[in-house]
Amino acid sequence: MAEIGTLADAVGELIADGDVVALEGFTHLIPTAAGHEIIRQGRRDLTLVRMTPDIVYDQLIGAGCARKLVFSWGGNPGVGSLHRFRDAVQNSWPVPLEIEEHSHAGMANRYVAGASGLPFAVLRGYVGTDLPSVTATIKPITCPFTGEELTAVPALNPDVTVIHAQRADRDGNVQLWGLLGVQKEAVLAARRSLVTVEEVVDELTPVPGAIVLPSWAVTKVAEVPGGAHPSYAQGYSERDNAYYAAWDPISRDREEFANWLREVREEVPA
Amino acid sequence: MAEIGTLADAVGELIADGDVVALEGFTHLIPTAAGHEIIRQGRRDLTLVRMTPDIVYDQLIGAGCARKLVFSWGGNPGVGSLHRFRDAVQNSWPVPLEIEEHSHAGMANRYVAGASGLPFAVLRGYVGTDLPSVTATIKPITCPFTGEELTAVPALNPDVTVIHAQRADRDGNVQLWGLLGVQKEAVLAARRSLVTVEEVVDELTPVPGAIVLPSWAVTKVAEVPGGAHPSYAQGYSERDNAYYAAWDPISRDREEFANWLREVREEVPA
Amino acid sequence: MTYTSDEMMAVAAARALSGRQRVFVGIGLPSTAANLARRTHAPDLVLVYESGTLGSKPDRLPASIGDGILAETADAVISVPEVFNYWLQPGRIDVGFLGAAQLDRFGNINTTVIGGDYHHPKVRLPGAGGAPEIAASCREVYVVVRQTSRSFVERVDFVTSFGHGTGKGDRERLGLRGAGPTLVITDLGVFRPDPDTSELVLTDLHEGVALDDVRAATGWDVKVAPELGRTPPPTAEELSALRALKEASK
Amino acid sequence: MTYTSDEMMAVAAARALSGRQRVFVGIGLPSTAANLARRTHAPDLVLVYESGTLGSKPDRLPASIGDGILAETADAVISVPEVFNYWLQPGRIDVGFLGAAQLDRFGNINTTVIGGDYHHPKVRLPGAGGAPEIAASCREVYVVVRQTSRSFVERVDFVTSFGHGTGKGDRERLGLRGAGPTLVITDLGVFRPDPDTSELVLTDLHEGVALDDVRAATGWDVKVAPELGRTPPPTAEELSALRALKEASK
Repeated sequence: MAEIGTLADAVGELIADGDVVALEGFTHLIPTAAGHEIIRQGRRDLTLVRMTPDIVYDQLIGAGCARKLVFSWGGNPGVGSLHRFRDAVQNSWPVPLEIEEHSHAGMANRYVAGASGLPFAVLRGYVGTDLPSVTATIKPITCPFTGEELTAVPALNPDVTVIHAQRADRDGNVQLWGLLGVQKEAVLAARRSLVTVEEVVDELTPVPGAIVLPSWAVTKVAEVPGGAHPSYAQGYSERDNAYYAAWDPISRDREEFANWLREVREEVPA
Repeated sequence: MAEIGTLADAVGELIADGDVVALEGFTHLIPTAAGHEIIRQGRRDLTLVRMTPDIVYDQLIGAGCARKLVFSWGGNPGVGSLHRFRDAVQNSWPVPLEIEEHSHAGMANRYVAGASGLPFAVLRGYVGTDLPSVTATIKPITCPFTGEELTAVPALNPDVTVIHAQRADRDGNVQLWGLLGVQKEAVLAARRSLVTVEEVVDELTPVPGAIVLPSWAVTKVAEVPGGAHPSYAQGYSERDNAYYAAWDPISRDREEFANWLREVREEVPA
Repeated sequence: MTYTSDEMMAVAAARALSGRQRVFVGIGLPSTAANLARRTHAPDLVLVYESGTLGSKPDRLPASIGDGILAETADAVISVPEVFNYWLQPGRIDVGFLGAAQLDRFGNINTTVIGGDYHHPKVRLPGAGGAPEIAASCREVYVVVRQTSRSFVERVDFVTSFGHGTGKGDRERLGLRGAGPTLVITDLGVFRPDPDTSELVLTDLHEGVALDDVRAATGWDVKVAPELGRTPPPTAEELSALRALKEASK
Repeated sequence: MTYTSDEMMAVAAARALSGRQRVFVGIGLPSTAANLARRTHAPDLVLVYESGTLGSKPDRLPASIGDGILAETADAVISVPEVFNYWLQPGRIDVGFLGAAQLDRFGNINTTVIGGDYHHPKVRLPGAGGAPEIAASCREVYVVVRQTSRSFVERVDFVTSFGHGTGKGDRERLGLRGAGPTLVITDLGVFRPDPDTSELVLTDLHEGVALDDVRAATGWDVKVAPELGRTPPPTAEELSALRALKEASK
């Protein structure tokens, strides 16, 4: 049964220094508020996992929370580069950032394997690319029936996965809809999970395209309206495209970023 | 783009003697009418594939359409055995029936591999059982990262998959809801596909829990109201439990079955 | 109230479930017992069916694992591949609740063939279904089976679902994660694996059943626990709930 | 009507799509072109986005691959694992429509690092995203890229997505099923792989562009097709559709 509580308590109880943490969300339903709470609580040495690290990961990296990033596409979607990410990779600022780089297909299948209790996944992937030469977690595997060679990637099993969803009921059952990304797999692959939701309701009325994560598959739920801003929650909010654009100049400059960081640290947690 | 036409034309054009054919449906949405049309058209030497062969497969087997059955559970759900299936296995009547036997987890993953364009799937399955000693399509595979031994099963790629769904629109997009079974995977794994539907509508309005198979992923659609009888189509019909019970005495007796078969052969096709 | 031995079995099986256990429910006797438990002392049980429903709350007995009521009352409806890969395989289920055509001294289950050889069986049974992986992956397995000397045998003709193999340690050697069959409930009594040998031992006799009845209906020289328990008969509440469930499903 | 070279590129790219092609659409230039095609001469195009939408029909340019309008107007919304495993990997997509930070003479794509080595790059780019498997699995790949001598290079610094490797036959040797990049559209012209060598050859110049402009913006000694075509300038209809799409997305 998922416990319903505050974001600050949930992050404090679930996420420790050195953990492997996935904040998932494929442009939609990105758990930004939870990321900011991780920054406020000063977590360090995290291995951050995400298919599409964008602004919130740029912020976590710039704040020095991460020692490693496992990912397949890091950028500010529709705008350009992640400058804190670049600064960490190119200049080790504020701390060095190790990277483990995959493709989307590889990352998605790593979560699928993790959710399935398997140690690895098989795909047609990476063939001919330079990725296997820089990423140790890509290996060949031979089909025992046809002899064909394919690619194997190891399961991802984060210590904690954090996602944002539209709703939960008072028992902690979680409902989300619209673009679903890899959130279900990321939650099921994780040892512990936190779901921030737009609202806690009495009953999860059916919604076309919605999936439900039963309460017993989730560790904690926190009600954080707008917790996906600047991304959006379909049916609740619109994507704040201006914020994505505004992030570019902030992240380009260490001092601007420091100012932003100070403000976030002073915010009262949700 | 799926072509919309009659059941008789679709079966005639898509299914040939000797084909590997899957009629899928997990108790819900079983494409029985299509099975009867296969009987009427006198197909022979089919390899029939299905996780849960039940009455319609008993009928196809009794009619002599099949030379092989690939399956994981064959029975009359809630009633008992499939007597035509038993008669074929135990007495080669009316023709010998080869069997390739798996578990549900294995069959489901074989379809998943087929739908994914992979030659095999990996699972934790069959360990300690006698199934690998009688089924050649179960092999060990070693994780290239952990060294752990798991089980591999080859992809299923039927020549034709037939399913029943609630609705299609006039472009041939198919919508189904309720228990989804393995139908999406079975269609995507197949070279050709036929979907019988309760009705063809102008627009597929959203339904909670529904999935849509785009027209370009389906070969043919035929409107066959009640085509899942005696199983059911959620939102359209109820399961005819009496028919399942009534099948038992018919199937126990070769002569009773022959009478049934004569009637089906004389039916006007949908 | 009078009751049948099948009713006693269903009630005893229902009593084995409790709290918020996640139960992977086979159709037939297991489904009857699990639904009875949910309607009596264990309303928070989470029923998972292989047809792809999580948290089904049917108010009558489903006619099959694909009964529409399972989907209509579920917390979530998922595909069949998903139920096996995301929910069963990783060990998220507490109890796998299975039936059996044949069960042996070490809790191995046969639902495939009886007599003859595999290719020329005396009786061809339905086959494995979800059972092999349910028996492998759930934390524990409970088996509900009507007991006769033909169904309760020294060694199954075919191992469809692995129990304790040939005895203690076999599961660990094979890398199976769940504990395997920890409880077998029949129409005569209750069996549990011996902690040292994993052989099924009679631990409880149902009310009104004699030890000799069990011996006669067991195909091996059955061992009896030093402190043999007695299953209390069904209560009036249990019986009426069971009968109401069955009545509603007609 | 006057137009920019970017508009010419978008229009030329849009014209490459037709009928009911299934197009796996990268964000940015490819998405602009695919949506323009759907709004002009190819209304039946099936747009697939890696965020998990099949058959999106947006009436403005999506701001990102996760723009809500892609889900709201789709025939089906599916999970990200599903889009890669069930729809891309088996070869169901006709055209993979990709951008590139760096593209080489044999159509290999780099979106990972430029300069230095991988661990100490001069410029760290976003990385692979879906591109490696899009480039591998689609029947054909079209690349849309602004052409400069820095982006159009003899050999990419890092092969993020495999094109034709070092030349003819490399894809077959690796067992790749799709044909790889068959068309490259830039702001200056159109390139196609030579049927014998798979080297990218200039086959069309956009209206108003000189051959020397292309030579100056190509990092290798570019070959020119014997019959060099001329891309007709954007029509008024194309331009107004393109501008309306962009306007609506503001």
